[in-house]
Amino acid sequence: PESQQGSDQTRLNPLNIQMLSRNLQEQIFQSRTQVYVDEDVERSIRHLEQHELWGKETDLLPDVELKLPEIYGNDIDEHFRLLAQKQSLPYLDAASQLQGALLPGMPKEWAWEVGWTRYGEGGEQHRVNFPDENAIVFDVEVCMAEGHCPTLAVAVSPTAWYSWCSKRLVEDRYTWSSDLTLADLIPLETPTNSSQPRGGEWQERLVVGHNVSFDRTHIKEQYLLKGSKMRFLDTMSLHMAISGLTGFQRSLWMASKHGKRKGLQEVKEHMKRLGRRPEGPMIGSWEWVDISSINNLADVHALYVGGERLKKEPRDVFVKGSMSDVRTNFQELMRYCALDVLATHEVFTEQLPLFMERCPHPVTLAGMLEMGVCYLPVNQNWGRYLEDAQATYDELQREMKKSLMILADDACKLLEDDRYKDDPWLWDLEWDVQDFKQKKITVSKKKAKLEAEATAAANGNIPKNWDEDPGPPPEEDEAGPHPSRELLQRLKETVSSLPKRRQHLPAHPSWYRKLCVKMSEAEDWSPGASLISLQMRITPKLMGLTWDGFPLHYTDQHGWGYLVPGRRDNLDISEDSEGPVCPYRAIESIYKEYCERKGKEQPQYLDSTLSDDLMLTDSAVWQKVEEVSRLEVFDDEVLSTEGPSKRIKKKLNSLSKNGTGECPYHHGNGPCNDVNIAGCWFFKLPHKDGNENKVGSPFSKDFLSKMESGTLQAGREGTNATRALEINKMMSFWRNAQKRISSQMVVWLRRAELPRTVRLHHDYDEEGKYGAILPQVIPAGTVTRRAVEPTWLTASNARKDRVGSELKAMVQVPPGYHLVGADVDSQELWIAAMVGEAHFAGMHGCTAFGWMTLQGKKSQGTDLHSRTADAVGISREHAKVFNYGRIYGAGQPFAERLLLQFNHQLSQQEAASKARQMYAFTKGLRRYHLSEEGEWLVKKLDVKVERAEDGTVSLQDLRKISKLASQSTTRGSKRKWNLTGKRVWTGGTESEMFNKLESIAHSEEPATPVLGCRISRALEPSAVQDEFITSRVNWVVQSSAVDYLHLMLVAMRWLFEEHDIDGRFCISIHDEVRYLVTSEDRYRAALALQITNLLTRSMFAYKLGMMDLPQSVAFFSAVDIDKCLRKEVTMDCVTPSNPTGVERRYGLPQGEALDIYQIIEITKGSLAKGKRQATRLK
Amino acid sequence: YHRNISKCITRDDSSDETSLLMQLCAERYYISSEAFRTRSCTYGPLGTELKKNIIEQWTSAVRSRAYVFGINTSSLSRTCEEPVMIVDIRALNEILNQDSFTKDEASQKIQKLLKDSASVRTSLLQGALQQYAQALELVNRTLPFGLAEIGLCHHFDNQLRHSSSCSFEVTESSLVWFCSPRTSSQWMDYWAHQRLQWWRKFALGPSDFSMCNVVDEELREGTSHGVKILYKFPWGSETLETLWSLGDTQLIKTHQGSCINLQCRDGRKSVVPHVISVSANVDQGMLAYLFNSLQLLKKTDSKQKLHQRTVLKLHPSLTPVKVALDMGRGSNSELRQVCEGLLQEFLEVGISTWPGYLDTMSLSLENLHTKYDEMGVLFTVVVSESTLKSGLLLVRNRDTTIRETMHISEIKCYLLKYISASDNI
Amino acid sequence: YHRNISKCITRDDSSDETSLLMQLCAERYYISSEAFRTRSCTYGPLGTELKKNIIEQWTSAVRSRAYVFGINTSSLSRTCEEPVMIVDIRALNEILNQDSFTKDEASQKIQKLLKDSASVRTSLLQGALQQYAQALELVNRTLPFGLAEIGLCHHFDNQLRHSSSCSFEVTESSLVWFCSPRTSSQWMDYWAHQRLQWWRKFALGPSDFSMCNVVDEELREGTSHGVKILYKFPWGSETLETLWSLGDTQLIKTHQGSCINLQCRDGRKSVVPHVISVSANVDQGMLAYLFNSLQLLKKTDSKQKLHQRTVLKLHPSLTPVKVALDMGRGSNSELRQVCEGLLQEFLEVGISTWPGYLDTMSLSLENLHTKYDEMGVLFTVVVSESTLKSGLLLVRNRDTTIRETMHISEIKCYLLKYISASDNI
Repeated sequence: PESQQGSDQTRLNPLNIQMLSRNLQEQIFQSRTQVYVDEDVERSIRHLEQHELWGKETDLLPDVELKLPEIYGNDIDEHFRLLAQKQSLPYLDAASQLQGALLPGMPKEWAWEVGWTRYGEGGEQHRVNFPDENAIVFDVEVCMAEGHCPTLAVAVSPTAWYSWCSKRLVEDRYTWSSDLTLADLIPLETPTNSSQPRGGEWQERLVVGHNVSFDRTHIKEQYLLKGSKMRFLDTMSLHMAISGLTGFQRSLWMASKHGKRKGLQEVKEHMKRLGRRPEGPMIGSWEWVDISSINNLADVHALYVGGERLKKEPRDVFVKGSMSDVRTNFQELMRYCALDVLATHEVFTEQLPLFMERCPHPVTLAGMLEMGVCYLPVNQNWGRYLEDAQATYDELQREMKKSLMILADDACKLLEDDRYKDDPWLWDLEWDVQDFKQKKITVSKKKAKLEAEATAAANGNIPKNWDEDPGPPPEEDEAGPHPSRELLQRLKETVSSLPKRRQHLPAHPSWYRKLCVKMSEAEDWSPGASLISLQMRITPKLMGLTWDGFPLHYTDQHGWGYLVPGRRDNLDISEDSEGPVCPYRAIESIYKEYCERKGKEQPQYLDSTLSDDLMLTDSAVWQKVEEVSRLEVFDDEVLSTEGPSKRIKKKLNSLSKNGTGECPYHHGNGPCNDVNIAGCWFFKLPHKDGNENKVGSPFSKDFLSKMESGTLQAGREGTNATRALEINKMMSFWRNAQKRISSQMVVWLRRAELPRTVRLHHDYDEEGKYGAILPQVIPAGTVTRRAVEPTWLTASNARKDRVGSELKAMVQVPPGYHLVGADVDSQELWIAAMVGEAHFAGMHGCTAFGWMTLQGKKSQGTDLHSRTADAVGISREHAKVFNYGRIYGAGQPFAERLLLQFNHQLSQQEAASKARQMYAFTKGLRRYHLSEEGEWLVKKLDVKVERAEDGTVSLQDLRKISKLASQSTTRGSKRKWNLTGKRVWTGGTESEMFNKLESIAHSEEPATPVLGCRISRALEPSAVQDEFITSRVNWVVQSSAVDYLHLMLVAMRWLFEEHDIDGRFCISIHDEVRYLVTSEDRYRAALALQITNLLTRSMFAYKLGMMDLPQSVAFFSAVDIDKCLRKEVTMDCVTPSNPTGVERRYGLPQGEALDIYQIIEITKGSLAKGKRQATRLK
Repeated sequence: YHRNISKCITRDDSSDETSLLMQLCAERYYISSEAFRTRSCTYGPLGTELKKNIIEQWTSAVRSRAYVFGINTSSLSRTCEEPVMIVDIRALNEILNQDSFTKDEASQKIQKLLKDSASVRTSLLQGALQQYAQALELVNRTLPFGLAEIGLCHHFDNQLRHSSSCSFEVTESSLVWFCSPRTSSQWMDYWAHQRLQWWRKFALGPSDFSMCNVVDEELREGTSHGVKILYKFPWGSETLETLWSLGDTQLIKTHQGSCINLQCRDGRKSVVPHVISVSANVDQGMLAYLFNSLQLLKKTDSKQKLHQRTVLKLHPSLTPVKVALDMGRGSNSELRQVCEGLLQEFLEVGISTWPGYLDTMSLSLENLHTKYDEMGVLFTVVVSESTLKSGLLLVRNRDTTIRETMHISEIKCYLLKYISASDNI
Repeated sequence: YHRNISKCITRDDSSDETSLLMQLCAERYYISSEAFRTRSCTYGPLGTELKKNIIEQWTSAVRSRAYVFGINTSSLSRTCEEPVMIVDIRALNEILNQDSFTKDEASQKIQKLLKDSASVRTSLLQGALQQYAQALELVNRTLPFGLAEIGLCHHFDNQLRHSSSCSFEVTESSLVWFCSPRTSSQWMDYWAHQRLQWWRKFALGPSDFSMCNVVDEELREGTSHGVKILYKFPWGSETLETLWSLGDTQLIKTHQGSCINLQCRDGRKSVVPHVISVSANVDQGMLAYLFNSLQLLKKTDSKQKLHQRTVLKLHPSLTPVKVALDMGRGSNSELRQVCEGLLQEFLEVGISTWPGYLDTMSLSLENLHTKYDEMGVLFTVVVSESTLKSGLLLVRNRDTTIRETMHISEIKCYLLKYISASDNI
């Protein structure tokens, strides 16, 4: 920051937003400049004043002077078109070859031969190194039982069929190595034993497949560090872009297509909800079902091609069968695989023109091709990580189980003298024991007795004095059979009088028996109550958990709650009743003890910790929103007379009323007097989704804060419920992710397969391992065309209390390389704001929402999250969740629920009013344009309505009209008036944005504003009418974010090629991109990334009609240059399985995070190679 | 540790738990009461067995890696670095009594005598370092490998210097690990983790065992990193085991700097290995397990009186006595014969058994259980008159206190399975 | 024994066998060559394991009677009867360096220092006698019972007095048996018989172990009878184990004559028990077994040349390495994985295994077998390329030298069964 005045480069727009430095604006927008209309400016200022944002002081950023690479074409849009066309041209050529091709006939007989075989017209077989073709359709099959190694594959090009067999298929061996090498994989470009293409140059080639990212992970060349030029087109992704379904639609689709599948329940609920709506069609449109399908090849094929349905049954052999099953059915399975290839080709032929029509901008295709070649470098630390995480997990698991088993053992003691009857927790367990069963001894008792007497006589002849030292055994005794052994042997024979099947721990109480493994049954039998787990109903009782001093109790009808002693109205009844009787005296005494203790210490109030599922990535929030919104009444809820919160209130009231007595001294969620426990009232534990819900386990993570604050605690000595819970929390990540993570397919490269840069680097370690994981990214896996992948794209960042959460940091560069990448700052907020601004006054910062995004400062409390936090009185972190949720389309009920979850002391009413307040302040209030009918009624009935500038009326007025209208019409006619036309949001900071988003969503052909990609056919209004609005509104923003990513990928590829930067695309996790770059080129790559962001943002502005860009968003706030994948370059990723951090454990130093000014200083603002770059200061 | 215990016992605020355990150990044949007084490692039968079990578990844990070899080195060291020596007092007295010597002469003679004498070792490290050259041949210069040893060492209490009890014996378990300098920090982490896990594996309350890094000030010369495994005793945390990353300094020093003979192969390079020393005080560890497994349970009887049940819940693999064999009333000689038969059967398969039936001054069953619980006996098998008829025994489990009926032909297998399976938890 | 060996080695007529064995022991990691020089109990990995196995067998044999308890006593004794003491040389030097002291003063100070110091034990008997009182309570004054201990003792070589190596360490195994005076001579016979049988059980040539009565002159005070178990080494017979019938003298002396506290029940009478001490030198015993199991076989190869095959045919229960795991040629990394898997499997069930596959400088199969024969390795398992295809292994038996084909899934059980069954022979 040099001066606050700025230089001649500094420019401000009329709303005092700092724009791009003059030189940059001129280079990018050429001669175009932004035109400001006075009226718009005034309107904006008024709006900002209304939200107390006008006139706030703003800091100036230093200007950026940078010579950009030349912009091709007339404008930036044309520039990007040209780049993308150039990049995708060879692939598009290949694609159209495939599309137009008439495929040769499929061979009748497949070759049982290791490696590739090419089939001539007549089915003649030739061994080839690989299919040397520019375009193929390709499918790989893997025998799951044998790990990741590909088993067989089929490819077809316009000229020939090819098949491939694995060595492991053709040769039968006892064991195969579990470590895969390149030689085990399918070559597509290089001969055996070579990792170089013929002639030393990679060719641009195209592979088409359905879910082709899976096939890609089995292709040899894809694991090479310096990527080949092969690209992949995924027919599943194409399908998603053309006709994809949202998650909810998928289940509806399945239900409607396949009848009684699992989605049916949801359909019913959906219909019920729709049916409740006062107007509108009983069932929304179902047309979309016929123009779409779920993602699997068979259904996609049926949709685009039709005809006979694809048979998928042979696939089971690969999933469930062994290698020998595959061998037995070889010809059939080959044919199955080939038929899939054929089907994929047919689908592709249909899809390609549709896709080109619906996503016309060349950047989309180029971006998707790039997304298809993700690459994650790993080294020997990967194996170490897996071991560490699993070991730590096992250890914690053992610790927890052990402590629970000890509790179960200890509880058995209560069996003595029936002491369990006085235990406040365990009185209602099943304490019955079994008698030890023996067969009736049918052998004559006399005989046995005689025998016994005989022995007694034999031994009893010599009266022994047991106190006497008998001396050593005589020698003959030592040799011959010992009398005691004989006796023992005889006694052992009585085993015949026992039943064949032994009883299972007959003397133990029934509840304990159920926790033990039967000894004869299990191979890995272990003693004690080894089946116990935290989630069991018995566990809280064994621990003796109390809630504010009251013992926990479980009932089937209400779930977990607690018993409050002092009730007297049901004491008499219970005495006659059968079953266990509550030891209310004991409960009284433990509560008394608790009160005595509490007299000394005040419970501390702890701010509730942010619940897990809300701290995850943006996409996780969206998922949550999508879930919640299914349960919500749609945005017209305001029209119904009672909101959901009111309904809940009613329910609550009724709950407390149907009891006979109230507890005089304790207030909580109850009492539930339908639970009749002698001497006690039953109160339910509070639930995060509202108190009418049952609590299934007091160990769900929502109760962690209650444990920490001491509200919920263990009542028995020596048990540490908090520790059990902590352990449970620590294990959560690995428990869910272990299977996915440890089944990641890693291929290790041999020394010769690594580039010279790595081999000759002084950090290169002979003993080390270098390899890669190819994440199976579906480039457009959701209806918004976002990429989908289950492990890496959803991985959370390292957390101190999560075993294995250092996952991402295990992506580590080989010697001589760096990861260069950045997060797009507030990507979705900015896109949403831009859309709103373009609609409102066409200038940056003209809406309050936009202004806050651009200019808001945490320090002044003017950024979005702080404002929300202030307005509602919650923490900024919490506000963030609300804000994202809202922008993703979540309604008030979502906010209400969240509020309650954050603070359990809030009442339902308070939460509702806070939520209402928040929505009024942000999204604004609904106002209505009257329909013709409505206008007519107003005139006819002469209703006084207040109209806003734009002629809208409020809800109250609408109700008034509706009431008058119904009164005035003759009874019986029951005419329904359709009063409203367009609905709009008004008065909130985000109203303009939502109005624009909704108008796009409602338009005939919704398309993204920048690249003009159309929404899936299954969501177009013509197919769904007014359904799935939340998804559609959300689609506008998220799909634009995907456009953003595609633009970046295209620009980066251009800059890398143009300026000879040695690197490759690595991965993009939503708003984050990472490149793997040789260390030498890392700063130039960083600069390229900054320029990419500048151009991408400018493209957005340009396409939304603004010839300028605010300086604050022009560049990444920081570009990370690092040796592993992590959120911040300074994070040490300490977790329970990595207690010493990545720096000490894996020798990974902190990376650099550079802003644009630092990068310009290092690179002198030049992308050119070779020039001696300024040595890094410091 | 004796120091601490005595501190603890004599202190007014000595915790109940400590004195209770000490009393129990003495009464129940773990550690003789004298041992506390004289600070010697004198254990009773149960203590000896417990220690043996701990050592066995240590050995099998440490030896579970391919290249770990047991060694046995002399408890005397000929290098004169240690402060305590073994001296032939007859020779010493001869010098002192020789009137013809002047003081200086006597002094010189004594010095010479001392020079020829051996000193007692204070750790096992030196012995292992000396064995390095031989072991190198054994593994054909391949890294990593380890030398494991368990043996007596003498420790010194500098606070008590000049008192008669300045030195005391300790059984140490030591693993000296030789690895490539490249991987030494990884190995350090590995062993630290392994060792902590090992200690916790047999604990009733694993969280009382913890690990901490040695602060820089405490690092010895040439040591780059140190980790301690601690146990939280009632009087505070004490070190059970120490891991040092020693670099190559000590090794080179031991072998008088002849680096080339010390070199190992590491890939294509030759390196002098780094040394990691992992050494535990077994006596201290035994005490930690005793404290850790002491469980005091309150119970109220039917008359609402409060009783305390004391159980030594030692891990089934560690507990010295797995089974106690007792007789109910009845035909003495026959019952006794059954007991003897069972005892032999158990001993043959290595189930350590307490011959309670030999004690003719029979206790009530309740008192018997109290006694066995305090001894940490896992199962009590009672042979009674009905055993003679039907072959059925009553088997009481220490942990659940439940008495199960079992047939005499199945008891041995049950016990074996129970003990070996309890390792899996 | 060191003395004898060195005697033997330096003697001109030293038998071939002795030097051969000594060389073999040093080369094959039993006893380090240095140990012979310094006379310390320093064993290599195989020696350590062999000693451990001998001790285990001793323990299980001795403990097979009901009332035998293991104990652990201090290796230092506070009674000043032993001639070698542990002295803090810092304190000693302080006295000597104090110029102000006269010689007498210094002498007095030194005497005082010595009085406070502890001496090292020369046998385990004293410790057991001290534990008697406690043990009495344990068995509720019932006879007979025994206290067993294994531990380090210091022995003296009076011939070498005043030399630097007058004392050396020895591991002793000791059983002290308390029985009624009435039965003591029977018990003496019993134990003598038992012990000889035990030694012979593990021998290749049992007749080399013999027994003789101690002549009266050698009997110590209070000792009524003594028996020695001898082994015929190449240089002559040496004592491995000694049994003394000690009467009650030593016991009473140890407990300062308080007879009543010492009394036990014997029938209706109360008696002071008689003591039988059974104590063996484990190091000597180990050497005896090494000599005993060394087998020299002549064989002629195809070219009619005479070779000598040297095999250490240690008893399967005693031999330190039961299995060696090696790889044939082929895909290294995969074979290695198989070896590692097998190694873990073996170690888990306690089969001590030699990881031959780790040695990358592979020997020819013949040389490998020579090496393993000399190490006494019972089986050699070779994992080869064909294992990967069919799961079949080659298993070579040391004693028959026959190579058998076995499936990988059955090898573990086979080995376990073989080893445990060999106890019954």
